[in-house]
Amino acid sequence: MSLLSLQGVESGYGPMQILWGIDLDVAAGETVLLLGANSAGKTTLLRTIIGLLPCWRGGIRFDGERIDTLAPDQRIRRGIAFMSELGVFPTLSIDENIALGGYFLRDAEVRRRRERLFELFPDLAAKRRDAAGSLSGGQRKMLGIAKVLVSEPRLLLMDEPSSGLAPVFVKQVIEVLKTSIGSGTSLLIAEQNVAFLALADRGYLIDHGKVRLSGTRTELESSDAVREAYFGL
Amino acid sequence: MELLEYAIIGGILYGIFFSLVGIGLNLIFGVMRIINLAHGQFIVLGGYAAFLVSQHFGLNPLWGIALSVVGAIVVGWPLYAAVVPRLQRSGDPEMLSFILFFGIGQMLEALTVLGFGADQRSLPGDALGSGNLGLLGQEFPDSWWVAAAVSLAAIAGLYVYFSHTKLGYATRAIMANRDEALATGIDVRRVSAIAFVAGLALAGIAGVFVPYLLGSVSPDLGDGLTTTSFAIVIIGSLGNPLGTVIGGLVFGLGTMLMQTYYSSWSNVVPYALLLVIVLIRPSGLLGKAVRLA
Amino acid sequence: AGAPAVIKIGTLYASSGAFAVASQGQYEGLQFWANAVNKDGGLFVKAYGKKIPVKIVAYDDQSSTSTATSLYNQLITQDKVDVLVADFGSVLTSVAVPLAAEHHMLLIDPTGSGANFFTKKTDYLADVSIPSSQVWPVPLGKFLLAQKIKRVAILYDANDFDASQATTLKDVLAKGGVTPVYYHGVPTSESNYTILLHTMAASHPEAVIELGYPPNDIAFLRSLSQSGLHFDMTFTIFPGQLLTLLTKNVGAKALAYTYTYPTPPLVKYDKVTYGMNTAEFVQAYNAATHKEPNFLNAAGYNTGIVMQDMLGTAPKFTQLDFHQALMDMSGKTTTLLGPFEINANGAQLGQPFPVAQLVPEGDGSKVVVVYPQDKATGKPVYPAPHS
Amino acid sequence: MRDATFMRWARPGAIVLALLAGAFALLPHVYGNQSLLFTLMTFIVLAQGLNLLYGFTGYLPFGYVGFFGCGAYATSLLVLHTHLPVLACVAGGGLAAVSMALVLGPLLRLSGAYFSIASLAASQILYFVVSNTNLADITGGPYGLKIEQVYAPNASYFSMLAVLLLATALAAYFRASRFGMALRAMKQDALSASMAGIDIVRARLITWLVSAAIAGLAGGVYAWNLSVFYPDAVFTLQISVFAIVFSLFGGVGTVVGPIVGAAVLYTLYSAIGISTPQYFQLVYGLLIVLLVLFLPGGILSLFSRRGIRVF
Amino acid sequence: MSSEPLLRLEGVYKRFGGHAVLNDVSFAVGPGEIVGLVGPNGSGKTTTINVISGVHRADAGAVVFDGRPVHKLPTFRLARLGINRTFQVPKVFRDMTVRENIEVAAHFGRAHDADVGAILADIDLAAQADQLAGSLTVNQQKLLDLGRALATGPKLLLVDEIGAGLNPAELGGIATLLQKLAARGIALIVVEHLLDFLNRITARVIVLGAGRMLFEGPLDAASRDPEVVAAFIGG
Ligand SMILES: Nc1ncnc2c1ncn2[C@@H]1O[C@H](COP(=O)(O)OP(=O)(O)OP(=O)(O)O)[C@@H](O)[C@H]1O
Ligand SMILES: Nc1ncnc2c1ncn2[C@@H]1O[C@H](COP(=O)(O)OP(=O)(O)OP(=O)(O)O)[C@@H](O)[C@H]1O
Ligand SMILES: CC(C)C[C@H](N)C(=O)O
Ligand SMILES: [Mg+2]
Ligand SMILES: [Mg+2]
Repeated sequence: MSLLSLQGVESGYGPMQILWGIDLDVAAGETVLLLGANSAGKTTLLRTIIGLLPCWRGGIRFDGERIDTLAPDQRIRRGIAFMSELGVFPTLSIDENIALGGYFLRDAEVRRRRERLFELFPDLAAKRRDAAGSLSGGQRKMLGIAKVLVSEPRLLLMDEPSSGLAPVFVKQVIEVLKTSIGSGTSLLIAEQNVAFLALADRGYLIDHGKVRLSGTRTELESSDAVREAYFGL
Repeated sequence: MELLEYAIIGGILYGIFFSLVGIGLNLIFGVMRIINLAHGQFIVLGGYAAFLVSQHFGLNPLWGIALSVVGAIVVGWPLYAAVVPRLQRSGDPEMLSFILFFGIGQMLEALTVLGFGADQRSLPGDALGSGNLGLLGQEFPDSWWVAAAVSLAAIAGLYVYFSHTKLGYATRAIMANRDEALATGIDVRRVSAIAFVAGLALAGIAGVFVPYLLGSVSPDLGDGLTTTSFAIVIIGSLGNPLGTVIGGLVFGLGTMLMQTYYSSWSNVVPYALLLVIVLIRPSGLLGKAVRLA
Repeated sequence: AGAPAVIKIGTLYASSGAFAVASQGQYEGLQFWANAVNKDGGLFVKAYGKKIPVKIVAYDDQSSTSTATSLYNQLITQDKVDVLVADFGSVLTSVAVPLAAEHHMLLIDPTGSGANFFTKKTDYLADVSIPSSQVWPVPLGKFLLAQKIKRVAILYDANDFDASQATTLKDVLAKGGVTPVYYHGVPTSESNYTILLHTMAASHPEAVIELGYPPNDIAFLRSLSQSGLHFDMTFTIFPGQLLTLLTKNVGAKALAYTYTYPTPPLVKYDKVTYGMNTAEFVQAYNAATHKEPNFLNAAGYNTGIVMQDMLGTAPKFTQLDFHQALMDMSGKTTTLLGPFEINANGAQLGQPFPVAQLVPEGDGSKVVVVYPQDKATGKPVYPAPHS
Repeated sequence: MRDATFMRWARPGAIVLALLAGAFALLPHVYGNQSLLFTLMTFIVLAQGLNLLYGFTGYLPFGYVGFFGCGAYATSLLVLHTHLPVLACVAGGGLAAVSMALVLGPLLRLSGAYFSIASLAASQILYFVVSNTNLADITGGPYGLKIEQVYAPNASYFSMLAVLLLATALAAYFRASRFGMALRAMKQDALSASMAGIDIVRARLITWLVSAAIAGLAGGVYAWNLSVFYPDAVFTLQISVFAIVFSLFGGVGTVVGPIVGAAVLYTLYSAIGISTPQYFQLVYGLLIVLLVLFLPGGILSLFSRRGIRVF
Repeated sequence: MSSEPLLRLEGVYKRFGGHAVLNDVSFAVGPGEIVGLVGPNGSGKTTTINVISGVHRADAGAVVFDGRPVHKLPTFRLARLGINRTFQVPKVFRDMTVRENIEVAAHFGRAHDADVGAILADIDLAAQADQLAGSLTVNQQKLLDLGRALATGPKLLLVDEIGAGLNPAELGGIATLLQKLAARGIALIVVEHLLDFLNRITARVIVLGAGRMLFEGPLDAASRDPEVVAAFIGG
């Protein structure tokens, strides 16, 4: 059974519709990639799943339960986490940012996991008491990743986790994600970096707010549509 | 020399009290970006709460604190629900709140006049202790010490809340980035409502001591208190409770020293200090510069 | 011309702000008078040779001078009132003075006594219910000199009224060779006297005179009673006018042995030439409103009485005739506030206030007039005992 | 290109000016309380002057009244101590406000609430200095000033109308010109605007001075009209608050917004104040609350919501 | 290469708080040249751009542009002189349309010959010209930043991670565009983590590590340099 399942989801901003009937599934333990050109609607889709944007029509189920009318915090309580493209809390320290990622956990547990994450991101550890607002673009990204990982969610939604990261850190992030996958977390990632393809079980190609194509990694890699839209070949 | 010591100790006590006066404003602005122009009127209501418990129920005016807290919940929660979500859905909540709370302030002032009359009300002078407590040989009315102690306790409470509780982190997270707070799973509405009510409750608690520190309470004190609160909060930096304490101390000491030596200029001091401080440190004494690019 | 159906009396009051209590008192006194007159079929207007009812047109200026300006304008230009009565006190009266002159209206000024209103001859201003501050503090100054008090501390609020009180007092003292050891003005909004009291104490005064409005006096007296300081003599203005308000707010204990200007009804005038005497007024007011009248009620009523006399004698219904009528009454009239005496500048030179001490009695305090000699009902307790 | 945008706004600008001039020239014949009309104009001017700064740059000066008071005092002192004609004294009032704004220029380094409160502090300082007893010989201190010798309700009425037209014309210029576009860009992102080649310090300073000048002129004419006033009558924060509330209520960043906002709210204010004085504040406060809740974008949002672009 | 470089950094230092972010950075760029600026996150790339474009002032050292020191000039003067940039976190005028965003810069950047239509076409936002900038995606906003910069007629363009978050197809488009700009004689400093992308547009890179210059030279040599590999590329 799928952990996350979307049927005919439509959504947008104000009067402007962006998503036009998206069907999508993520099974437990699975890693799914969202591909698609600039402004195809990937971010919009993730924001709708977590509840930052209202779902106009269609349904979203998590673990069998309808969640599309729940407030974001209710969805997150059920085990979903979302990493946004740019967001951190600039006036809070790095420590506090990560602590908030584990908002629903016990403090001791948060502290334990935080120390583990600091081993992965020594840059963050060195600046742990500084305000997140002073970080460089890539450092913020790392913080964003650490912040969602700390909650060890059942389903992790990530919006472009690697953009702006130096190659050395992209490799590290992939390693970390592999570990999470190993411990049973499902992933839905909007990502453009080819390196992430290796991580995925399946993928969806989004185009103008619709699913243009879906399939396993190998199917996608050999699809002409993907080769054209994605690699420009 | 004796006058100097007296002014310094008095300034500290007075300043600590004024930290409490300002802190509710800071909380509400920080969390909701709402300019509570009715802050002073809420403080005045606290003063009347103390008046009510002491004149009508014969209790110690300190029970006004409890009444203020209850009042803040009873009034603040529905007010929050009626007003804040609507504001936040609008284009520019910060500015809209300015007009809205101006209106609320007008109403509160009118209601206090209708309810309690326009005249000054004061409280039994000895209800908070009739003596004079001394420090370094300088004596101040007991009520000043009680006010300072309660203020310190309230501010310490707020500090602990901010820096050591989940809810406090969440509150600051909302201050920092509302969207990201939503995305992190914080129940923004609940946390904001709590902050709103807490802000009003703190204003009310400060109000309980107004009849002692300012001689009496009357409906028209509101605007002046709002202005002073703004100055104090800005001196110390928005969103920072410790800053507000420093702001209060700057205000209290400045006023008292000036009153001792150049009494006719004493009201200029807090504002002159504010100007100097923000020109040197554009986001207040404890403010941090933000990265632009 | 045909007689109007009603005489329109235009005035303002403050329902909120610094002057609310006093202003409302004055307004209620005026209303009390109007009700009484109307019950009697109106007031006699000489110009029309008959009784005409009065109607008060009143707006709320909220103690703000700018609001007051446009409301006085409203009264003059829109409501076209027949008689213009100022709101309480110098501050709210001041903006009406030039307006009235400009529109050639006689401004009946009940309680605005600031000395600088009365610096030149005018037909459009008359202070009717309170002595001008040029003469008012004279008894206090003489009392201090008579007591041989050399070290006087004067703290006044910087407004027309209190400042001219302070100036006059200082001048009287100077003539007796006394220079104040402390003489400072503070903003009228001052509410914190703790430090000021200590600074004054540092000048070792034998008498401390605080000249303010009610909120100032309350804050001052409370601070004094909480400060642990004690002065041999303390003087404030408003216990003598609003004794109930002050007692309620500062407590009888804090008022014990302090001095003030006692005003009617605390002092009484028996023989009057017009209207009720002080005791009758107290009784009638009590009967009508079930409240003890204070000075401002009396002043409001007195304003009505003076207008009644004025309209009853003015031969023509014009502002200049009204003014002339008042001038004619001057020196020949005594009301519940005492002898009515007005000069060409509009200043009230009669209705003097003595100096009294509040001596504890039971739960409250007794007013003992201590100066001038011919009015005295007792001797001052000086220095004031520690309570 | 410049001409195209300019012409697009020249017509509505002229219409608004003509309507204002016509309305306020005729109103005294219809409604006799000229002082109320005068005050109404004063508040429209202040709302518009504040709009010039806040509506176009996002700097909200709580202490806007400081310039008003500065203009009032400078004008009166010139009347008292020089033999200049009144209008020259009023111009002097405007100039004084501009000089004050120049001195306070460094405040523009601040942003958001810090700027708002710092400007408030500056206006309070001005107020306390002007009303200080020790300066009574120069400023009249707390006892205010009297310039009855030049009292002229009609002349001052029409002078205020002139200031009103000036303020409105300036707003129309801001709305229509490239300069206005630069201001809008700065308001949204100052750093990007300076990367676009805009001298943000200069543009902001100009706007600040212009806005101060309007308040200063208004203060001068106001003092002239009152001819007797206390420091608190021209420095009360109520004036700032009214200017802000009125212009926000109408809709900032537009030309007609502040005019409509001030006209509606001030008329309500005086109507309620005169007819139901007892509950005046309550009714007024309630009205404002309801209007904000149900018309959050200001009155003009009624139009812009329907896609009509408001001038 | 021309004899006189367009831009020269001479021993630039910058600290924030106690932290030295740029430590003796010196390099030069000639007209029409594309230089890659790479380095691990937090190594000071954006700060370098901030210093050149006048957002921050260097604590020590000099920035020389067109033969004159410019490190004390305010940003808008630099923009008018011909230095412009994009932002890593895009900063558009959100409540103005895409077209207006560019028009403002065209007018105030003193490049009166700027062709707004051509710029819109270059950055591929012609279809969105009348949309509010705030409704663009982050990546589109970065392009709009570039358009705003182009409208001022720059001689030197600092591009901060414009490719992050783009897929290979889109990166190809950007690469072509940047090369086109260089061909017009605009000098470019391109901050980018994607080495393949850089490889397509330039041979010369500068590698920063913790605020110091680790390497300057051809990209393929950089990717063999052990220090660079350890700090930036990873094993
Ligand atoms: N806040 C907003 N208001 C209005 N429209 C928006 C908003 N945010 C995004 N859009 C529009 O929604 C569409 C889809 O945007 P979305 O951010 O989902 O794209 P994306 O697939 O994530 O693109 P990218 O790869 O650039 O991140 C775009 O056309 C964009 O202009
Ligand atoms: N305004 C500032 N205040 C405090 N620290 C800052 C500031 N700007 C930059 N820093 C610090 O300087 C260092 C370099 O930042 P910079 O943004 O230049 O890095 P970068 O090389 O651009 O990194 P990235 O690839 O992640 O964008 C970082 O450690 C950052 O935290
Ligand atoms: C009742 C009085 C004390 C008022 C005072 N005469 C004044 O001018 O304000
Ligand atoms: Mg996206
Ligand atoms: Mg960077």
